[in-house]
Amino acid sequence: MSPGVVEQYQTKDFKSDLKPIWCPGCGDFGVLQAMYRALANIGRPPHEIAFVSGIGCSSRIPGYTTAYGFNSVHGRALPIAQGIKLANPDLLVLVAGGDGDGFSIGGGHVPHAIRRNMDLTYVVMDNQIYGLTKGQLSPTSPRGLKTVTSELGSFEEPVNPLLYVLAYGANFVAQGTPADMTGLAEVIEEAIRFPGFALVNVRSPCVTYGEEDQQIKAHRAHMKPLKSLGHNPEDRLAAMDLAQHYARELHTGVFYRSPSPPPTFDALARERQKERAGRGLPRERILDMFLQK
Amino acid sequence: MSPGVVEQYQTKDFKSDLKPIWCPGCGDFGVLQAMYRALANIGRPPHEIAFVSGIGCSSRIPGYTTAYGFNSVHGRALPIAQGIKLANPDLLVLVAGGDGDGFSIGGGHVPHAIRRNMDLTYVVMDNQIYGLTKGQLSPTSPRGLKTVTSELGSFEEPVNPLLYVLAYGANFVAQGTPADMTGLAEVIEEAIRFPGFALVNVRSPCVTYGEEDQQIKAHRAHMKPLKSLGHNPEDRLAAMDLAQHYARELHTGVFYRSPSPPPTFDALARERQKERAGRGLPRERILDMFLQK
Amino acid sequence: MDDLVIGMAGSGGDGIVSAGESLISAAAYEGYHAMMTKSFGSQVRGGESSCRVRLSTRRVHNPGGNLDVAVALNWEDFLKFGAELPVSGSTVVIYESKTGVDPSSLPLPGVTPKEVFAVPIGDMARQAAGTDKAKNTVVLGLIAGWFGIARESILRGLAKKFARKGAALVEANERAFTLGEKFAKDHPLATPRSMDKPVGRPGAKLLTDGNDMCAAAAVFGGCDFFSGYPITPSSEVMQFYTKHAWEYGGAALQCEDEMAGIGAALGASFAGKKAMTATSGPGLSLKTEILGLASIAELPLVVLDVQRGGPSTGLPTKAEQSDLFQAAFSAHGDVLRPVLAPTCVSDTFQVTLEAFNIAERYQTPVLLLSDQEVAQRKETVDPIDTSRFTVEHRKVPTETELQDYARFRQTEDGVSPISHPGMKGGNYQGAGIEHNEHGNPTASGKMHAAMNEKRFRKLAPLKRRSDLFHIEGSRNARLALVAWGSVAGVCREAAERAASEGLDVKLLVPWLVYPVAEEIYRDFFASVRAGFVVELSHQGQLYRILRMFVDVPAGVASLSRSGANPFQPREIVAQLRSAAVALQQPAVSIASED
Amino acid sequence: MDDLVIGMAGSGGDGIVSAGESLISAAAYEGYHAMMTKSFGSQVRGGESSCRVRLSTRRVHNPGGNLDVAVALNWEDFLKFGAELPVSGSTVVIYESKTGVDPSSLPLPGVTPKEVFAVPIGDMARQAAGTDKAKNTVVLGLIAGWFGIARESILRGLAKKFARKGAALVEANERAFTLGEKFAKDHPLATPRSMDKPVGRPGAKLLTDGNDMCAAAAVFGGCDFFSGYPITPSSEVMQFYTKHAWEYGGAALQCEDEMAGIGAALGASFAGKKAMTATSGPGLSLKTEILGLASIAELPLVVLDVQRGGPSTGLPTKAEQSDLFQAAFSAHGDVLRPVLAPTCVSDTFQVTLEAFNIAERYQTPVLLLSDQEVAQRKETVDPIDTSRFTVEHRKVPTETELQDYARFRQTEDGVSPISHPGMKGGNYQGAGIEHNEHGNPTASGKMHAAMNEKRFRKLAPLKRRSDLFHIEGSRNARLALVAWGSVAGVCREAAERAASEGLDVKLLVPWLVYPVAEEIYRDFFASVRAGFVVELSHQGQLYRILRMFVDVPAGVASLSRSGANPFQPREIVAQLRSAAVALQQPAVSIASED
Ligand SMILES: Cc1ncc(C[n+]2csc(CCOP(=O)(O)OP(=O)(O)O)c2C)c(N)n1
Ligand SMILES: Cc1ncc(C[n+]2csc(CCOP(=O)(O)OP(=O)(O)O)c2C)c(N)n1
Ligand code: SF4
Ligand code: SF4
Ligand SMILES: [Mg+2]
Ligand SMILES: [Mg+2]
Repeated sequence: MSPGVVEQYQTKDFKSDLKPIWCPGCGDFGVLQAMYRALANIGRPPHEIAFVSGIGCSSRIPGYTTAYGFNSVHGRALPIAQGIKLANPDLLVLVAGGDGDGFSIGGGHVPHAIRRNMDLTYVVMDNQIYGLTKGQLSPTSPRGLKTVTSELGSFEEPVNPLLYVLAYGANFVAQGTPADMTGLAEVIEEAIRFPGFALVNVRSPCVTYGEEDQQIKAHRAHMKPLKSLGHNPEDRLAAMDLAQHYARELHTGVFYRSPSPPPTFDALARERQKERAGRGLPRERILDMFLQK
Repeated sequence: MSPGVVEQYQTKDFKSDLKPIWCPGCGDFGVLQAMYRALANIGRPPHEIAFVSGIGCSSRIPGYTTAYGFNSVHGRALPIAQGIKLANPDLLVLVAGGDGDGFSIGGGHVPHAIRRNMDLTYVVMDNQIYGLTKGQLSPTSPRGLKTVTSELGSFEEPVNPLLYVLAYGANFVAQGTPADMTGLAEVIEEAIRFPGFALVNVRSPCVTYGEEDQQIKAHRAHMKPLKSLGHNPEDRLAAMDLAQHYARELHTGVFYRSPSPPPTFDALARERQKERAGRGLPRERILDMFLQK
Repeated sequence: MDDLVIGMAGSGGDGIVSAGESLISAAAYEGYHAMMTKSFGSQVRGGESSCRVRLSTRRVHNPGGNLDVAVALNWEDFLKFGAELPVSGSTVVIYESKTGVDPSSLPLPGVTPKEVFAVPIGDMARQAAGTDKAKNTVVLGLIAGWFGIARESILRGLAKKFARKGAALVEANERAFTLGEKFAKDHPLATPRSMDKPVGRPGAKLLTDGNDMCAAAAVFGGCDFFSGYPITPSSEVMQFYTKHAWEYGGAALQCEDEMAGIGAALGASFAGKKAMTATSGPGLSLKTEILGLASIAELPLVVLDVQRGGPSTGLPTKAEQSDLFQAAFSAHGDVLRPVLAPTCVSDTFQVTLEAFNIAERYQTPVLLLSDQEVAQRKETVDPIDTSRFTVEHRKVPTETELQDYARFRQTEDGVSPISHPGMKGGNYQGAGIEHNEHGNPTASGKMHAAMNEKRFRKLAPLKRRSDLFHIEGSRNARLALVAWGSVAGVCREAAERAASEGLDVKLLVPWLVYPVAEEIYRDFFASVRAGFVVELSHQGQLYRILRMFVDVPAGVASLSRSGANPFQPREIVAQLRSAAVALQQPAVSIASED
Repeated sequence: MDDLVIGMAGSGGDGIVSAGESLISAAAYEGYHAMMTKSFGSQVRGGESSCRVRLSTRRVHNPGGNLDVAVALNWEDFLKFGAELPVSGSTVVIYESKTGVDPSSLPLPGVTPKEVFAVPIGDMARQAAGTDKAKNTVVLGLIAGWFGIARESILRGLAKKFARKGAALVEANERAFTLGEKFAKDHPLATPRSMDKPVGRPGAKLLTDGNDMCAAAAVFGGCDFFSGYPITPSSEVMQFYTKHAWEYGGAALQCEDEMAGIGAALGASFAGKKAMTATSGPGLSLKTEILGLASIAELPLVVLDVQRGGPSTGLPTKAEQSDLFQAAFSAHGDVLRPVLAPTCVSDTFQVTLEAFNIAERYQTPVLLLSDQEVAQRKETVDPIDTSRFTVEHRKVPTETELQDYARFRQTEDGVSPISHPGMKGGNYQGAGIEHNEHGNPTASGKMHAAMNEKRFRKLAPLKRRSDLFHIEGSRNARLALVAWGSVAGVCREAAERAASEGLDVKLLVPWLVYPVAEEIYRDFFASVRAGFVVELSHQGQLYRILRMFVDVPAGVASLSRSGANPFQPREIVAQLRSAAVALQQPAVSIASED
């Protein structure tokens, strides 16, 4: 916020009347709090915000804010959000959901959202499990995990969301945990301010189906702020190197922030609209283009 | 082939009666030839091979072989192939298709096929365009390209398939071009022999809608065999570094080959079958599990 | 008393469902016929939860109508279930006295239950076991005490359940149970009600839910491959397979999405294995394209859709019968895809087996259309003699046929012997593209017409499978009910009651819901002047589908409504009664009614 | 002669389609009514290709029946098109003499054309222009010469077409044309046939295909957002939008798959813009889930499905009308989704506009069901007075309504004012989950029933939109035809011919295909004793859908067959004739016929 401007919004302005129905202790409560804080700092009025999600426990988050929300279908939040942003680039567009929503059923949309690079902020609540459907394997579940769909232990390597999105060319990639609320609110705010597609992977504990080492307590004990490691967030290769440790370490903070973010799709679209304005036939006379001369 | 074993198969044994309906000069002819050669060297009889593809010009390839073919639907070749392999691990399972089929509509399946790591060989005929549907943008089309769906130039960065699959953790990644038939046949053969998921990206020219620098002639002039660059194919990071140049350079040969391939999903499944055999109730008495005792 | 319906509700932590499980297990062991349905709010944990348990000495076809016994651990949660837990004047209401509600002013508008007990359930739990968690055990004691059910078996069950957690817990729960029982003894019912003893021998009944039954039936039917993506209320089938498939040399795969789920299953079928996938509405929508591929590629495949409330995400935890249009018609192009629907846990066994047999025999995807109620309710099932069922396998080409093999050969019955990779000489091209007899692509209109005709012709015999239809009641009845899926059980009871009232009624329940077996319906409707096609969907989808192919008598109407608004036998009897009265009027008035 | 149907076929490189384009452009410019359809094999390049051009001095409704003129550059390719290029005894056959076929033994089993010309087309092309590539220009010369059509305009068109490539090429083509013309003059027809002159003034006609017309109509209707995924035969709509959207401040997006294609469009609609996506069958299958989301979230959206042969990948380049079930019913849950179908290039304008208007007015997805023939055939269109059409916009909440806004408020007509992000006070939760009036999730059966009812009720007025139906012929006719989509044009001509033969026939063509407008059909069928619902699909899908809601007279049958087997007016006339004869029989025989 530029100096001299009065801070207009408080967290309560972004809090809806709906009472969250997450399990008591669920990490998503913390993500919601961090989101309120970030939005208050950003200072855009709720009605200028569109908040899109898929389906999952985590995907309920838009309803707990006063923004325009769209709790859509499983895995399709990113395409819907891109449609919103391209239709009205003036809006602040947020996207959120779970690890299953984003990296399993919705995983095919991620590389394209990144290479298109619209100015969106995507917050993944990565609890390494399917919460809403009661505890099945998620794509980030560790190898060998026993769940209701892998009672004998899973055979698959987990996906590494941080490494993926860096390989996809994402220009802003961060990670947080509700165990560090201040840090989490900060990275979300920074992601929102970042001009272009920004991803925040939040290790948000599922207290009901999650593993012990993925609970707040363990996070608090083990998290490693990237800042304290002297990581340079403008170095993509270094970021990818750190990202390799996704499964074993809990790094928090900004992995990568492009020092010179390329133009966004929505900005380019705007330019093209300006450039092409009035070049076609007026709508009422559009059929004239088919006249045989 | 172990010494002393008589080579039983010739390329013609893998050639079907169907005449390819690709445009004269299409790069896919070369891929087909290379496939015949590789299969003849491998020496598995055609009826033990299942060859799955999606939809696209390139996806017609199974029909031109004598293997069991499945020209399925757009983007779903990988899931179908995994079902085949898991159902009958004795089969040699090949998958092929285009850049659109594999990295656009089917892109969501790639990371999961890789982390599951079944013993499949996936050959992508990457012509950086949609051939069959007559020349629209593909996910690997270079930024700014003008096509029927981007007459004013595209806004998107292309995907980098080589970098992606390396980040996904693929254990065998190679690239080829029909401009170098011997090399292409070699990498396909090596990919088939590799125990685990193996990807060969073939820069297969579309003579009808493709760009000039993506034609055989240009390939011949510009391709750089990785071997000649002294690249160590057992170094994943080096491979990723080289892969960064996908859009500008035409590297051929093996980018990465894991020195110690992990067990495949199909092998693990077999082990589990052995271990669990007979542990359940016989099929005829399965309902006894519901008896209230 | 030979029939008892108990409904209970509380908050997530109250263990209401767990109490229901204990009750039904005990009852089943003792030889009662029983059924239990659960219903939850949208929360994963916490929030409201409820269950209904119906016990009877005779077979039960549905969860029953109004409650005989209502248990409310708190009123707010209880009331959220509305028509799912209907209280009437003859209900015995038991509730937590801590709620502070006066027995004379229960929050049940328009209903004054005959007997009401405010019980300090929480206090008793803490007193007996030192924890609120024992509230559900107190409730079990109350029920056993008042209605004389399954005392020993409940206690045995509790002992088993808590054994792993130590003797202290077992004893604490025994104390809680006893305290509840004692309360009941100390406060006897004004009109004593006690359940009759069951007939069968103890331990002979099966107890399970529709999803597990379906998975087990698939194993019986030779299914060796499952792949899918989790979705409520079908995930249990995947959970069963990921655990058990290996024991039979099969395999199971949790996929990244629904396209992959059905895709891998189709691949397994192509490879020669019997395969299935399972989903609910949103997943079925995503599987549509590959379902069409399975039809044109003529590959056997069973697709289970456990219906929930729609459209879209809708009401994920509630039953509805609104996916029938989708099941029958969701494919581009001309496709005929058999749709089978079980009506209860018990017949889920046979219907699932039929699905596999039909898939294999006709080389077609089959939609197995279950619903949340059938899939997730627990039911006692009388032992099934599996030896009377045949397991069918696809027709593979003979050695001679392999000499000159054409995968899609035009045969008389439209079924062409099918090879699979590994079979020498059977090599062919499977394709979603229209093809000739060898599987090679064609753009010929003539070939397309011939292949469409073949794909429809081969399924024609299905329409004569009268064994896939249950018809009850007098052959010449003028009144009729038609019902499918979980609603069939309600109609079965309604038809019985109506008949016992002297109404001239018959009932048709199809397992084969699509294609429409024209002649079977024509025959059934021949005598019918009035009646209802009863469905839990806003549109009444079966009624519409029947009209497509059959001249449904003008007096037969659609009786349908949205999901989560369950039917009760008594209201259907009432409808039949009015219809019967209308039939007494001069014929003209009926004709002009339509 | 006032009507001429020319069919031509050759190999990919022969430029057959290009010749057709030149011919129809010239004819259109001169003021003829004209129509051109193309058909190809499966190859992208090479392989067989063909086109049919029909010219007339009166409006033409379909590509015509048997060819008046057949041009075969080689027989193998020509024959591949079978019923698409039907030759009869009165056809003038022109073919490349190099094929070595003797005029007296053409490979046309059972047909002996009246006039046959073996022409050294290739030789003439090389002689005139030095290249085989001018073969198509020779053909143009032959046609202009023999049938006296559009000589000047063709030459003008050729000049324009080749101008960029240099004067030499223009001259070469002029020579080729003249050589062809001369050949015709030197070998006059036995029965001279020459086209009458057209009436209208030159240069007043539009010429385009259905896809471009649809895209232009969408622009006219205010559509500012397109997103989709390429698929034959719909990609041209995306191609139009990715080029032109920007000129109107709109945007277009080629997405990664069909889910993203419809998802982004739905997002744009949520953001307040008019949006559309386009696809064909396989893509529609994948869009199913989000179509359901659009219905429950009550968001306007136009989804174009250009039907091709199915199922699955099917016959991607051929017309069929087999996606109707899919269009109407492919959603889980209870959903009512309007389906509109244009019947020709010309009415594609109005039907597309209606689709947008209905989507906006009722806040619903609308399926615009075109087909390969309408979408890809070129047609002359008389100038359209666009000022007589209204462009509708969604009803947004007033300032007062925003004071106490509820997005899904239960209003009398079921339509609730809709806000969008950016509108202060309109903030709400859109959801695929069942919701209350504010958009908040609910699991209540009561609320679910109320919302289902609302979503159906709001669309009820559609069924009274008689302006979306075309009824022709005498009101009390006993014979009837019903047809939709591209087949409607064939039936229109058939009905006219039958009437001119004295048959008592009427025709109904719906633009609104679903929901079924019961009363309009009831009224139409009131006088009808016999007739046909004519469709290019194996199942006859409209016929079945009508039966769901309307008592279709027993004598009205489904006349349907698989795609790529086009109907001809004359065969439908023949069917009507037999039906008329049957009607003369005693009534009983008709009733028992069904
Ligand atoms: C198309 C579709 N498939 C499956 C589901 C069922 N489903 C709902 S949420 C979910 C996964 C939830 O996991 P995640 O995205 O990690 O969110 P979480 O609940 O853990 O926050 C699944 C499989 C659905 N609603 N729609
Ligand atoms: C579900 C679905 N969407 C779209 C299409 C249309 N389609 C067929 S192939 C293709 C893309 C072809 O491009 P690519 O995969 O790169 O293969 P190529 O033809 O270039 O070899 C498309 C969009 C389809 N057949 N099915
Ligand atoms: S199930 Fe897990 S993710 Fe879902 S609300 Fe409960 S704790 Fe949170
Ligand atoms: S269009 Fe391109 S990719 Fe397709 S066959 Fe022709 S040259 Fe090959
Ligand atoms: Mg999760
Ligand atoms: Mg391509």
